[in-house]
Amino acid sequence: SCSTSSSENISLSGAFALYPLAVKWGEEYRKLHPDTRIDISGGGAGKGMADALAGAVDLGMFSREISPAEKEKGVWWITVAKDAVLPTISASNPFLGNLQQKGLSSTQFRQIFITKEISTWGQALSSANADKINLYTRSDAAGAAATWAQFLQWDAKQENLQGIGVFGDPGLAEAVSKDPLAIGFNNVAYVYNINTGEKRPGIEVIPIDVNENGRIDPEEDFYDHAGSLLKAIAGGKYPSPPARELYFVSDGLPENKAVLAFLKWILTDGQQYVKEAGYVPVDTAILQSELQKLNGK
Amino acid sequence: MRNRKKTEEWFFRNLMSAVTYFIILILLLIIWVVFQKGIPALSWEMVSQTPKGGFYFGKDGGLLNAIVGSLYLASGAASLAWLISLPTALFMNVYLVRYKKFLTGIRFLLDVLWGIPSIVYGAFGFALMIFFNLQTSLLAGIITVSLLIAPIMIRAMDEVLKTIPMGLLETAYSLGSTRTETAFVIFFRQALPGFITAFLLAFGRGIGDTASVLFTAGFTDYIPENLSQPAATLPLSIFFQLGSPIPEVRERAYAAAVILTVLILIISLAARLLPRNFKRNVI
Amino acid sequence: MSYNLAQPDPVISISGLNVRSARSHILKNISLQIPRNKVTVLLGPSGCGKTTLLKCLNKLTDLYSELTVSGHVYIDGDDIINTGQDLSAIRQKMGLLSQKPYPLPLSIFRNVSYGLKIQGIRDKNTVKAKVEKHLREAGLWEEVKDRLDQPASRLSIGQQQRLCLARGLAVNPEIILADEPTSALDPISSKKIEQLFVKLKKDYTIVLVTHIMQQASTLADHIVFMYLGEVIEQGTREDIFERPKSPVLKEFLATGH
Amino acid sequence: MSYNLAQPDPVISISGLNVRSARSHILKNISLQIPRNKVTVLLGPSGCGKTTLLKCLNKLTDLYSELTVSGHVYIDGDDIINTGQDLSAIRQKMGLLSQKPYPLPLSIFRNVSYGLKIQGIRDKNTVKAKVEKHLREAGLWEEVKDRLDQPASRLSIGQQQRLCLARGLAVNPEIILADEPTSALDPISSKKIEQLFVKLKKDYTIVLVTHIMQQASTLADHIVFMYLGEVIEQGTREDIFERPKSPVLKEFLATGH
Amino acid sequence: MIGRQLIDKLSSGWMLVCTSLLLLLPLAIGTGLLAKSIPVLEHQSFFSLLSSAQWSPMEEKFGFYPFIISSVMVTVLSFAMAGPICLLAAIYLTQYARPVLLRIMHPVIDILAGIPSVVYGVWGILVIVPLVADYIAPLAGSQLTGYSILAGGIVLAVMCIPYMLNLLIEVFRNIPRELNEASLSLGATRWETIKFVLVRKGMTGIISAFGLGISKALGETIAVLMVVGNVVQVPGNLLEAGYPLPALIANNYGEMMSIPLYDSALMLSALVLFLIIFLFNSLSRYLIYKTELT
Ligand SMILES: Nc1ncnc2c1ncn2[C@@H]1O[C@H](COP(=O)(O)OP(=O)(O)OP(=O)(O)O)[C@@H](O)[C@H]1O
Ligand SMILES: Nc1ncnc2c1ncn2[C@@H]1O[C@H](COP(=O)(O)OP(=O)(O)OP(=O)(O)O)[C@@H](O)[C@H]1O
Ligand SMILES: [Mg+2]
Ligand SMILES: [Mg+2]
Ligand SMILES: O=P([O-])([O-])[O-]
Repeated sequence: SCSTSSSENISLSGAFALYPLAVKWGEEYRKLHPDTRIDISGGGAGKGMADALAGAVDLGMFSREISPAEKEKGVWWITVAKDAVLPTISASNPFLGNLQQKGLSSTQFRQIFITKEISTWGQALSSANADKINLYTRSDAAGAAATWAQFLQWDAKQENLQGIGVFGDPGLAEAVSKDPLAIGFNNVAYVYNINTGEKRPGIEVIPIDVNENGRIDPEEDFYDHAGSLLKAIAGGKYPSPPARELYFVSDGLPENKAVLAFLKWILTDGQQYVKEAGYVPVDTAILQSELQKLNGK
Repeated sequence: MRNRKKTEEWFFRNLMSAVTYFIILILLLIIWVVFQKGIPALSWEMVSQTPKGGFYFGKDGGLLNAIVGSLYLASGAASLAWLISLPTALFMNVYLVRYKKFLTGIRFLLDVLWGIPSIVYGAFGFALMIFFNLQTSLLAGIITVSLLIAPIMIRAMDEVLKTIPMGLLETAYSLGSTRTETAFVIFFRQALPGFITAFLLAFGRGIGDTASVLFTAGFTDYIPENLSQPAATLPLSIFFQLGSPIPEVRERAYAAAVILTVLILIISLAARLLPRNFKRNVI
Repeated sequence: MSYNLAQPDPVISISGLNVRSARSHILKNISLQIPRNKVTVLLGPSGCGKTTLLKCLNKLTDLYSELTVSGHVYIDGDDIINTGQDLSAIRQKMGLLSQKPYPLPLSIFRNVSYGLKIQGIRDKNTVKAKVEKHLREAGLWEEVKDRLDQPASRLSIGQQQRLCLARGLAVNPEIILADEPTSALDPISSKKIEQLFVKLKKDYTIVLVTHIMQQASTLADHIVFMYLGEVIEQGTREDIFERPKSPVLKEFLATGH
Repeated sequence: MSYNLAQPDPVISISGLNVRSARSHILKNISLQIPRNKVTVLLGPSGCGKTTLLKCLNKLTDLYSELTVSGHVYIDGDDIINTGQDLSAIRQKMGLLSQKPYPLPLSIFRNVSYGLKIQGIRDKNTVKAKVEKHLREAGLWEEVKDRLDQPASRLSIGQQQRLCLARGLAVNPEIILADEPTSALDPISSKKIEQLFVKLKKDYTIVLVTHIMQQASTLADHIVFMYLGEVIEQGTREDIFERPKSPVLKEFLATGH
Repeated sequence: MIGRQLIDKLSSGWMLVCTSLLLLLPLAIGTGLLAKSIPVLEHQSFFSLLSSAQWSPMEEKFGFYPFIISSVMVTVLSFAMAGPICLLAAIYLTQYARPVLLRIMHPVIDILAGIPSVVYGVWGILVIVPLVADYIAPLAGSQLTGYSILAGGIVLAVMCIPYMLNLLIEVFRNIPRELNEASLSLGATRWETIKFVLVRKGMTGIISAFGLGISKALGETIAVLMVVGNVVQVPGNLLEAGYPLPALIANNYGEMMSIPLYDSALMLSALVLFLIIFLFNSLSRYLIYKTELT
């Protein structure tokens, strides 16, 4: 299928979310295989998918759930990294303490983001406060938004999320941190500085009340530091969704040996660079099954 | 009577100057925001190196790929657009002068093309690429951007050619010139300064456009070595780095904006100053 | 009105020429013979169609979509109005000196050599010699010989007018069409151009439009008086100035300077 | 050169007027008196600065940022060059008829009524009467009375020239500045305008630029001869035409018609 | 001699080809977009696509009404701000100001026309959105986020200024100075001359410049979408969020082009935009034609 590329040439295109990580992988891989040229270009997840299916590139970088229509076209995919979406508020939110104690459950989030049954902070926290909740979402079609919607309601899509649409992750983070009454959601890397593990200034996380008992139990409390959060994601204590997988896609199993070798390296040695990019490495169990896929199983 | 007139004149004169300075103020404010955010992140490394691994995590490297890519793309597109625009504009003003209605129609279509958003050109270019089985490449970007700027160029050239007096056309013909000679020797020379301005302004427009190259030229860390490789551009580099989670990387986006602004400034000054050297013979 | 000049071999022969615009009939059924190697002067009040008639001789009316031209104009026997032929060759036969001078956007030298280039004459020395010759003919050589490479646009209007004449002569025309060549000029420059015409008339057929009676009477061999798009009267200088027939012409002459 | 016309009450008095552009000195230290209710003719070769001088009288030089003007121009005693005063009132005193007619982008009627509107005259009947009166004065009424609402740009050049004159008369000026008003006109139209000037000269002060000697000699009470930005000679018709002193003027007159 | 004729034929051919190519471009873009819109047109009638307000692409329900209305609102608003401002400034710069100011203005205008729209978007978020949220919204008595039609309109107005101003300056510069002289010498003040003569003379140019400015505003994408709020709703007032057509395309095209019906719907929205621009240009041509007659 990838007849257009020579065996020593690998081309990728697609989601900007994966571009920096792919560049890093490409560079590290070339240190080991200097005769391989890796062309990586951005353009968006759909572009990556379209290019991959048209055979214009070897691999598409893909950052959202693959839709049934896309699956019908016979796309092949492989998980290369994980990410998680976190509900966020401003650090100057007046109810911050209360929120961190009680957390919000997925039902409550649904009532806030989808049905709008909850529209004031009082309703969310069972108090009399009448301050409105300022709701923000992503305007650009985003994996984060789709995953967040799926977490709130299994069949919901990005288009079901209400609120002001802001372009891009940083835009959303900025809008939320500036507005004390805001609520939004962000990918991990936009909430935590991965190098230090600290939260970025101005932004806070609303802990998810997974067992819906109305408070945050110790085992639900891992948001202080990126390290503990990533562990919780990898260990499944943080629910999935809103944790999600990032893929490379292609038009059927790649035939090009160089591409297969590159993918294999990503799934093994390549995983050490994932954290640096602000993503979560794939769990060992999944890695194993993905490696199987490379062998055509 | 006199008094009312004076008051009116005074009022409007001050209103107009206030509005003008207000515009200048806003414009300077924008430029200031860009520079103030961009200068701190600007360094020699930014303009002299391509991104190294981890550049997008705030590590070493520069924007050379985007600077060179932008220059390649804009000069390629401006040249290609020139090849289409020049004959068209001359054709309109030498061959079609007597078909006023037809000319009105052409100018109408040009205005329509002018108004089509660049993202639609981008989508159209992408569809063409798929159709001709082209890959994301410098060439595809050049073609798309040239389609986008050709109407701008033609319009600017047309404005210049329109002002050439009928008498010059009559003179050329009465000396026995063919239409080609009239177009390329006489009209071309007369309008050359205007053409240069049109070229450079279209070049500036091409270098600043994001949406049309997003799907056609791609984005890559390499400097393209031939037309079939993808190329990065400054606007896309700005767009893309602004989406980074890492604040230092977002700072660099502003540095890229400063570089772009300076490039455009150079082009603009050239567009206004260069033609003077070609004004010698213009009647 | 359809009176024909007894002329054995007219260069230009016009018959039944009509020019119409959407709202008016500019030239009405003109029939006329222009004699060879003579000066024919077109006379008539402003707006009577003199410039339009000149443009028909050259078929420059092509450029104006709002004008419809019908009838016949024979140049040396070829009907240029109804031809599919190469007009650029026919236009080379005629030098046009327009009401306002239009120098080409080139240097003084190249303005004159332009016509030679078109004719395919490229030999440097020939070109140089010819440029000098025609500039001398136009009485401009002394004034510009030291600055031939300067833009023609820097010349004064009078000089431009003479440059355009030299340029027209350089294509080696048979006919010179001159449309009020002195209207924008001061008396000194006017005089120079008039003297030139006297000299040129030996070798060229000249059609001259002018408002200045004195110019007409100095230069004309044959005078055509037009009024509201029609040729009212034509004849020799004496016919027109001393024995005018129609009342309009009489009035026109009475008020003329 | 600083010879003063013995004139009890000049309308315009110019002293030490200089106009410079970046590269040249266009008017050089001009001092001049324009007598009341007389026709003053400015004579001189093309490019000598006549038009520029006229523009100074009106301070239209304001519009040309490339020109620097210094010196004094007194209109009825007010120095307009160095005034902070309301120029529009002073300009209303002077009707300008420019070398090429520029009709306003309005209908024929509104071109003439424009000045009235500016003066605040709005009464329909008054305006109508005045428009008719001035169009008659300019000899245009008969030709346009049926199409007053048509755009002025559709008139022929000669008609436009007369329209501009009517427009200028309508503001009730004291002074008329006319810059070669007949250069584009046929003898009949020229004659009409000349006759009009003869009539107007009773009530108005007229400053006229012309290249036509005969016009100058018919109309002028006072003639000013300019050369390369300087006033070389001035005097009555007889002084200039019959007793010219400077060699340049003699040569100029010798070649003139 | 034969050579000259041959060259003439060849170059005429080349010119004709280029001109036809360009004239075919709108047609090609139009039919290209139409061809790609066919799936969604088969799925839902054109009329219901235009008039429906429900936008649920994943449920395959497409309604463009809110987007069209938002586009119109943002465009009209930005034009209402930028149009008069540019006109006044162009007059000032050409008629009153010293030439130096105009000479400084040109590079400034070029820079602003060349700055990518992302940068305007960032500027809008930094300056305009807070301005609307903190100062303008409270005036209207509401507590809002600032992401609104108003913010979009303001940013768009600023972006249109360089284009319109540039064209308008040219219009006024090309009016012969003698016309100015004629009016002034009749005793009109500068302002009367401008009001009665120059604006009238330049009317076709002004309409044309406004037309191009509005086209530009209609089609502008990134900067607007960064500040306009992107809520699929018919905005009740200027302080509410809206979602213009170009933003719809830009937000989703790169991400969703691999889902056929979604892709088709986005292409249809581009087609609708194209049609609006086409109609709009026809209107401005008609106005020009009308003013040329008088
Ligand atoms: N392109 C045109 N469209 C419509 N009418 C025209 C056109 N050209 C000339 N006319 C009209 O034809 C008539 C004759 O014009 P022409 O220029 O031939 O006059 P003319 O005799 O040369 O006058 P003048 O002495 O003023 O130059 C005029 O009434 C003019 O308005
Ligand atoms: N705005 C200007 N900038 C620079 N030079 C100018 C300007 N206006 C006029 N001049 C120059 O000043 C000189 C006098 O020009 P002016 O128009 O007054 O001449 P004129 O006597 O009216 O000539 P003509 O009889 O040809 O109309 C000319 O050399 C001209 O080139
Ligand atoms: Mg004529
Ligand atoms: Mg003059
Ligand atoms: O698709 P995103 O990674 O930008 O949420």
